Parts: sequence; structure tokens; C-alpha cells
Amino acid sequence: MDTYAWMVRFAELVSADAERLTRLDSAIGDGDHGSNLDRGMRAAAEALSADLPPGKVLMTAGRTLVSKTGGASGPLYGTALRRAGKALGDASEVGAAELGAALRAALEGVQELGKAEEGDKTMVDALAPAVTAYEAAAGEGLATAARAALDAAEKGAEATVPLQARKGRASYLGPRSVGHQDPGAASTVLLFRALAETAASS
Amino acid sequence: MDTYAWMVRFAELVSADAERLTRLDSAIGDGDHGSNLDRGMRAAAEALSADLPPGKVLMTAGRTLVSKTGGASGPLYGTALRRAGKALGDASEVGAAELGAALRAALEGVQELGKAEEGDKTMVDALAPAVTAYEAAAGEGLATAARAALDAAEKGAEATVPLQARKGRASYLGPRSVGHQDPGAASTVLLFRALAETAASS
Amino acid sequence: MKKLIDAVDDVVLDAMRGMAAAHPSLRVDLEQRVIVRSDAPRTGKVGLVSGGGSGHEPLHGGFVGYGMLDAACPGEVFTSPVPDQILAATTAVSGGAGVVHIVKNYTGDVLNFQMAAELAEDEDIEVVPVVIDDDVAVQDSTFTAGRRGTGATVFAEKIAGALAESGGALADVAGVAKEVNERSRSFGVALTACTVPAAGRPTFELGEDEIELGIGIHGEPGRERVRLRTATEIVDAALSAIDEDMPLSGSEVLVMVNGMGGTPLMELYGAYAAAEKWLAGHGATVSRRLVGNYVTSLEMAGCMISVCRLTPRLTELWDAPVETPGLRWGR
Amino acid sequence: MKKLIDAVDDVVLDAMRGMAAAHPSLRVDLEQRVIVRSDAPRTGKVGLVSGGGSGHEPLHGGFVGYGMLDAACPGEVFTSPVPDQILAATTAVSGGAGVVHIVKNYTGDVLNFQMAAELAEDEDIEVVPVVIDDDVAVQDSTFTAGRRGTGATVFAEKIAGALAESGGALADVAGVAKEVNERSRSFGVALTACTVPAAGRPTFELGEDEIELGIGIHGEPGRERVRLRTATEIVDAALSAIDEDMPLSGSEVLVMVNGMGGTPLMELYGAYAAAEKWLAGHGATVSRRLVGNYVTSLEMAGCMISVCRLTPRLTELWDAPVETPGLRWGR
Ligand SMILES: Nc1ncnc2c1ncn2[C@@H]1O[C@H](COP(=O)(O)OP(=O)(O)O)[C@@H](O)[C@H]1O
Ligand SMILES: Nc1ncnc2c1ncn2[C@@H]1O[C@H](COP(=O)(O)OP(=O)(O)O)[C@@H](O)[C@H]1O
Ligand SMILES: [Mg+2]
Ligand SMILES: [Mg+2]
Ligand SMILES: [Mg+2]
Ligand SMILES: [Mg+2]
Repeated sequence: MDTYAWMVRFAELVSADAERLTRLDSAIGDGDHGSNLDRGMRAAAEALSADLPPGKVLMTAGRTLVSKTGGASGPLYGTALRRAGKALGDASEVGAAELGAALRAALEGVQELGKAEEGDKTMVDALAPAVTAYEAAAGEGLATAARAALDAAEKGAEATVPLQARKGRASYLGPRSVGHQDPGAASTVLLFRALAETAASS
Repeated sequence: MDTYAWMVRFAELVSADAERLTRLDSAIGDGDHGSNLDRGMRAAAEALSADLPPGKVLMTAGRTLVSKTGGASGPLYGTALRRAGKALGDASEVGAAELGAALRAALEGVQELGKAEEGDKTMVDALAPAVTAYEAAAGEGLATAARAALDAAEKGAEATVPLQARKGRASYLGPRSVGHQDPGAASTVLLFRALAETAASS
Repeated sequence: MKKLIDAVDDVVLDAMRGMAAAHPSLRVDLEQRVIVRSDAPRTGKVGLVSGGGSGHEPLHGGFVGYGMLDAACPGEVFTSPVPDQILAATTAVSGGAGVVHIVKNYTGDVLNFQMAAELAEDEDIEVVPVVIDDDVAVQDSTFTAGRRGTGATVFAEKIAGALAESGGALADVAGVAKEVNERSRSFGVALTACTVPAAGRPTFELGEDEIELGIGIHGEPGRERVRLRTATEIVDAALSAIDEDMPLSGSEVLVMVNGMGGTPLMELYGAYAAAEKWLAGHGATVSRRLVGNYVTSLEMAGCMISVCRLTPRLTELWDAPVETPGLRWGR
Repeated sequence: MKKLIDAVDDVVLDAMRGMAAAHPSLRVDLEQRVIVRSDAPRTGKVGLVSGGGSGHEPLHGGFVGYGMLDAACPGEVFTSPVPDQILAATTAVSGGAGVVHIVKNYTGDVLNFQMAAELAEDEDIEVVPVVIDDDVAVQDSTFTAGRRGTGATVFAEKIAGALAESGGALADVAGVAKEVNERSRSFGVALTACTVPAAGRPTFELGEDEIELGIGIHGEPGRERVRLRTATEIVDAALSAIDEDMPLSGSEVLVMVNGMGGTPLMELYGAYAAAEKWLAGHGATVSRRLVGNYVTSLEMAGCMISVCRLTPRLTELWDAPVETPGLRWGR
């Protein structure tokens, strides 16, 4: 698994979709999720280099996100990637199983920090089912597992629409948060789309 | 000439047309001429009573305008009416000739205070030709003279449209004041419409 | 029209009620419509009175207090006050040493203050009017009403107020206000129009990519409508117009980047950065500054830049203590 | 989108440049993105740091100075600052007696300040965070993110700043900030939305006769959309919500009628008159007040009312001298 290509592709997808993410955030938040994550991932992509070990790539991306993003998504995405990178350790090769453990660590990091459960209408609603789906398919290889994770993330993000938010800025809207997709869940789909594309092409 | 009926009618016409006057003032001024004059003439009408001598009616209306209107139109209309009232003195009856002298005094008061000449795109552009037309027709009686004054005021007001303002707030616009009717000239037409109607019905 | 008001006809009075409640140190007379320092009149002190239409807050009521105005008389929105009001303010602050009227150069203001001054003289109060006409956007000529009074009013009120506070004589207080006016210029830019409550609709319509250059402070359109441009370009337009009229190179200046009411402070600071850069690049030294909403046009978006060429004496008077709702330092 | 800016990406930095130029008494570090009192750090003084998204000016940078904050770290517009910034501010003001972080309760702010506090502790700086959550519009529950931090932030920064200035210990400074938060409530109303520069369009659309009740300070929609109503009715909605949550009868209170950025001061004073009347009618005594733009949401029109139930000690600390760009008295 080429984590460098994954991160670069994620940065590209965020950039291309920044406006949509911001629009989602305008509806139930403060209209900055797209520009936040775009700013953070641009900086991360710049800070990375292809010759870093895979775990180091994710850790660097995570640290850069924490330093450059701000908002809720900066610490949350940053922690997710740092934890994932930490889980990969110094290994120079990353197989399907290792990546599964890394994704699980990412989810745990996000939940430890943000205290969100599934159903709270946050990125956890995309991340948690994606990690579970990945683990279930990990035996079939990285590309298949990543594809399964993407499908689950998409479904999870879609499923945030009817929910009432209990965490993050959207929670202030109470019942008015119902009927809109959570922006962080939407950007989490991009993380898995980048992963699936990278895994498929390698 | 029943100056009380004249003033009451003027107040009514201003009230009915206040929005139009304000709109004219929005185009080349600050959007308050209608509400200014309406506020002033409401107060004036309230301060008046039918049993005051004709000169006293105009003086009271003028003083009230000065006290209640504000803006450029308050002192200018106020002075016009006060001077007109003063010219009528204590007379209990006002004929065509006396009213002519009063109107002339009003014009002089406005020009003394505001220093505007004809062609400066102000109320003087309606008032001056109206007074002249009135004087020319005064021999034919009050109703006819008042009608002539109204016609001249209307033409004068219409003729302010192509002018560039040299006095008042519209002068700050320079060439951009061209193409709009002067609000003070428009309200002066109402003064003479009220006069013509009052003179015709008596 | 969306406003935080009760009734269109009561906006000025309601605001005065709020001033009265919020600032116990002011005497607010709702009947006479004047806002007066609680320690007025002070025997032997030259009184300083200003006033004008409402909708420019904190000007003028917010500048009543120690070291600045003794009284203000707010007219209806964008409408000059009436002579009775101005007379009441003048009488209230007259301590026997005369009263200076700071008048912004608009026909209505000039005429109403003139009438009030005549009435005051009937009551043996000596009044000296100082007319502020700092707006370089207006082409001046002896055949016209001349330039408008805008941002420099704040400078004149502060500096003349300091001199009056320290015991300056009538002629000197009026003189320094005139000096400030002569050494000051302003230029304003609107990004949006504003709505006079009684009118109910904006005084002009601007497209999404249009701005007005050379506006006054009454929501009136400016000299020229141009395409939206950057803050740096807007600042350049304003300062170039000022500099052309009153060369700034070699001067120590007081600069105000004034918000018209609807522009965030964050943007005003950005514009201020551009202004300071422009001035440095044109040989002027900024030694004093104000950034914020001081002379507003209701909720209009945009800014006005005012520059005063300082002298050591003007600087000293500017620095003197002031304690008003809108301006406060040194005390 | 019409803004007085150069480039969307530079608004925060340009505003900081303006702050640096306009306020020589502040140390503005563009690299680290912090605004620090020029006399920091002072040995033995507890440091007071706050920060949050930009677009709320004068909060927080405008409250750095004598008797209030020691440093502020402005994030991008409506985006919390990053841990590096907060750490830089914390280090810059650390005089050995510990540092208090005033944090508005938003997930982003809380997480970033938490990370910064951990980093600061690695450098042996003791940090005590105080989270402000005064907004009664948000239904609180243990399963949600809780209430937002809004207007009471100004109260906490002023009062804790006064105690820190007078030599208060770390626990006491944090304690009084918490006490202010517990005794304060806020409720906001929007007449218009605002536009985040990077987003380029308003965060929500409101009809000509609609307003949003229960908004926060980030341009987000509120709890409820209702028909436009009078200032008195809006004030009643806000104060009733506050009173229901924290009964005001019998209390001496500090009241702020805060403009969201695009509402004229004249209207805020009118709303203040209504607020003082409401409070008097409900048995509360207003003893201190603020009327103006203190915690803004860019150019949003509307207001937020904040009330703090005072104690003699809080009143004394509120009255203590303060000298910052945004708040100044007694010095
Ligand atoms: N406590 C939390 N746990 C997990 N995710 C969260 C939490 N709070 C917020 N988020 C995510 O962060 C997203 C918003 O990110 P962003 O807009 O960048 O930050 P902010 O809310 O500070 O403006 C939300 O859509 C949500 O998915
Ligand atoms: N110097 C002047 N001489 C005569 N009329 C004037 C003069 N200045 C202004 N006016 C008249 O006053 C009118 C504007 O009145 P108004 O809108 O009530 O006052 P303001 O200009 O103070 O807002 C103008 O349309 C013009 O007719
Ligand atoms: Mg957001
Ligand atoms: Mg007018
Ligand atoms: Mg007017
Ligand atoms: Mg945000």
C-alpha cells in the first residue's frame, strides 16, 4: 500500500470537492469544512515525500493537519492519521491486515478525542462502518477491502442525512440539523475513495 | 383668500405625495424630503386654527416648519411662509394683489437664506416662475393667478430634470444629478396646487 | 426593510432613551432632544456643541463628555436638527464664555445652526460656528454648496474639545477647529447602500460587482460608480484623491479608517494596513490613528479615509484625555 | 460577495497587519499568528490567553492589553486556531505563574486548546482551561456538545484579566472566569446572514420578513426561523429565554447589547432601551452595561444580549482599569 499516493490523492479529491463540503457545512455548521480540510491537506501534501516510510507518511500528514487545519476537523483528522501512522510503525511494506489495524486505530483516536458515537451525525458515521467493512473484507486483499470500505463510508455518510446531530457544531441546531448530510462524513468518503483508487491502481 | 384652508390642503397633498418626494430625494439627495416636509406640515396644520388672521396663519405655519422639519427644507419653507405671513400683516382679508406681494416676499426670503439662483436645480426653479406668473395674472383675480402660478411651477419643476445641481445636497453628485427632478421643486408644485385648489373653491 | 426597531417614527427617540439608560454620565433630554454632559454648564468654559442627522452614531452623541463635546443635538435620520434643539443645547452648555458650533457643511445643517445662533444671540450667548468641509470627492466652486463635512468632524470635535477643556478662549477653540478642518481631507467608498427607516428602501441600488466612489455620509450615491476592486485599490483611490488635493508627502499625519457601519472591523484593519503602506510609500509619517466605526451611514458597507496633517500642538490636543462613550483615553 | 479585502486567503493576515500598524502597544507576530501585550511575559503574573476563529472582532485581539488578555490567537475566519498558535501565545505570556486559557465551547476550539495545553505542559507551563458556554439557545444535554460560548466571553476576559493584573493566583483567575461563566447567559438574533470570505456566499438565506432566533456567532442558522418582529419583541424573546434559564429577579446585573456587526449603533441603543425596561419590569437592577459591537459575526445584522449576575467582587473587577483597543476605561 502506497500511503504517499493515498494522501496525495486524498488532497486532490478534497481540493476538487472543497466547495461542496463547505456548502454542506453552511447548511448545518459554519461554512468552512471544505476550506479547512483543503488548507490542511494542501499543507500535508507539501510536507510529504514519496520516500518516507508508509507509517511516517501518515504521521506527518496527521501532524501537519493538526498544525494547519484548525476547527474540529483538524484535530480529528490529524489524530486519525497520526494514530494510523503510529500503528504502521517503521514497516516498509503495508499489507491488507496492517492497514486494517491502522484504520481501526484511526477510528479509536477519533472517538477518544471527539467522544462521538455512531449515530451522532459526525465523521464517525462514515469512518466506523468503513473500518468494519474493511476488516470483514481484508482477507480478500487490499483493493477489495478498500472498495468495501468506500461503499460502507458512502452508505454511512448518506445515512447521516435523517439524523439529528449530537456532536459538533450541527448539534446547536437541534432538530433543524435533520435533513442534511454531515460534512465530515462526506469528506471521510473522500478519504476512502482515495484509498480505494490507490489500492486499485497498485 | 383663506390661508388656513391653503395650508391644510398643502399638508394633505404633501402627506399623500410624501413617498414620491422621498423617492425623488433618494435619487439625488438623502431620501428624506417627503418625510421631512410631511413631519413639518403635520405639525403646522395642528398648530393652526381657522380663526387666526391670514398673515398669522402663514407666520405660524412657517415658524412651526422651522421648529419641526429640520434639513434644508425646514428653514427654507419656514422662512418662505413666515415672510409671506409678515407681508400680509394684520389684514383680515387677503386679495389677489396682497397675496402677490406675499409670494414675492416668500421668494426673496428663500433666496436670501439659500443663495440659490434660478437654474441651480432647487425649489427656486419652481417658486420663482410661479411668483412671476402669479404677478402677471393677478389682475385677472386670485383663482386665475393661482392657476397660472401652478402651471408655471409645474413647468419649472419639470425643467429641473436636465439641470446639474449647484445648491443643496444634489450638488455633491456633480454631473450625476442630471436627469432627475429636484424634490424641493416638486414639493413647491404641491404648494401651488394647494393654492390653486383653495382659490378655485372660494 | 429589516431593522432592529420598534416604529419607524420613534427610532431617534428610542436611541436617545438607550443612550440615557446606558450612560448615566450624560444628561439626555428627550423633550428638547439634546444630549448634554452632566457637569454642564461650567462657568467660564467655552461650550462645544455639535449635531446633525441621526444615523451616524457614535457621531455626535457618542462624543459628548470630558475633553470633547458639551452637547449634541440629534436630528431625524440624515436630517439636520431644528433650531430649537440647537438653541436648547447651546443654552444648556453656555458658561458665559461663548459657545462654538461644529457644523458639517450641508445646506440643512448650516441653515438650522445659523438660525439657532441668531436665537442664541438674542439670549446674549456669543456663538461662533465652524463649518467642516473636508470631503475631497466634491468638486468645490463658489457657485455650489461646497464640500461636505464628513470624517474630519471627529478630529475637530476631539481637538477643539481638548482645548476648551483646558480653558481655551472662544476664538482659540473656534480657531483650532478651523485649523483642523483646513488641514484635513476625507474620501469615502460604499460597497452597499443603506436604508433610511422612514424611506423603507435603499437610497440606491448597487450591483453585486459595483461600488460607489466618493460618497458622503448620508447614504447618497457617490461621484462615480465603478467595478468592485480590492481593498488596496480602494485605499489607493481614496488616498490619491486626498493627496492630490492636499499633498501629504513630508507630513506627520493622523489617519482614520472609518467604517460606514456595515463593514466588519476585520476588513477595516485590512484596509488600514493598506493605508499605512500607501502613506509610507508616499512620504507621509503616520503618528496617530483610529480604526473603527466613528462616522457611520446606518448599515452601509464601505469605508471612509480621513487624514489630518498634524502639528505638534494638534498632536498634543489629540492626545489629551477624553472620556466619552465613543472615544476614550488617558483618563 | 462584496468585501473590503484583497484576497480571500489573506484576510486574517491582512487584518493582523492592520492591528500591528494601528496599535504599536501590541506585539503582533504574523509568523506565529499571535497578538501579544508588549510587556509580556511578566514574571509572576498569571497569563491570560484566548483565541478562536476570526470574524468576531474586536474579540479577541482587540481585548489584548492592560487589565484584560495577555495574548490572543486568531484562527481563520470562524475556524478555531491551531495548537501551534495557541502554544506560541501561551509560551509568550508565561511568567512562571501559569496560564489560563479562555475557550469558547465549540468542538474545534476545545480540541485545539486541549492539544496546545498538552504541548505547553511538556514545556512545564501549567495551563488551566476555562470553557465558556453561556448560550441559552442551545438545549444542553450530556449527550451533546453542550452550549456554545458567546457574549459572556467578553465578561470573563475582562474580569479574569483584572484579577490577573492585580496579582491573582492561577486557581483564582481561572476560578473567577468560571464563576462569571456560571453567572452569565446569552441569546442572539440574526436579521441577516453573513458571508465567510472563503465560502463566497451567505451561510443561509433569510427572506425579507424573516429572522433567526437563537443564533451563535459563526453565521450559522439559529434554533428557529420566525417572522420579523419589533426590537421590543426581539429583546423580550432573548431576555425571556435567559430569565427562564437563570432567573434574574432580584439580581444586580451587567448587561451587554452586542451588535453582530451589521446593525447600526442607533438601533443597538434602541434595543438597549427595551432591554433596560424589560429588566426593570422583571425585578432586575442593571448596574453595568455595554452597548456596541464586541463579539461580531462579520457583517451579520442582529444582536445578542448577554447578562451576568454580578456580585460586589465581580463588579469591582469589572470596574478595574482596562486599556485595550476594544475596551478602555479607568486609565
Ligand atoms: N465530536 C466530534 N467527533 C467526531 N467528529 C466531529 C465531532 N465534532 C465535529 N466533528 C466533525 O467535524 C465536522 C466539521 O468540521 P469543520 O467544519 O472543519 O470544523 P468546525 O465545526 O470547527 O467548523 C463535522 O461535520 C463532523 O463530522
Ligand atoms: N440653497 C438652497 N436654496 C434653495 N433650495 C434649496 C437649497 N438647498 C436645498 N434646497 C432644496 O431643498 C430640497 C431638499 O430638502 P430636504 O431633502 O428636506 O433637505 P436635505 O437636503 O437637508 O435632506 C432640495 O430638493 C432643494 O429644492
Ligand atoms: Mg465548520
Ligand atoms: Mg433630503
Ligand atoms: Mg436630509
Ligand atoms: Mg469552523
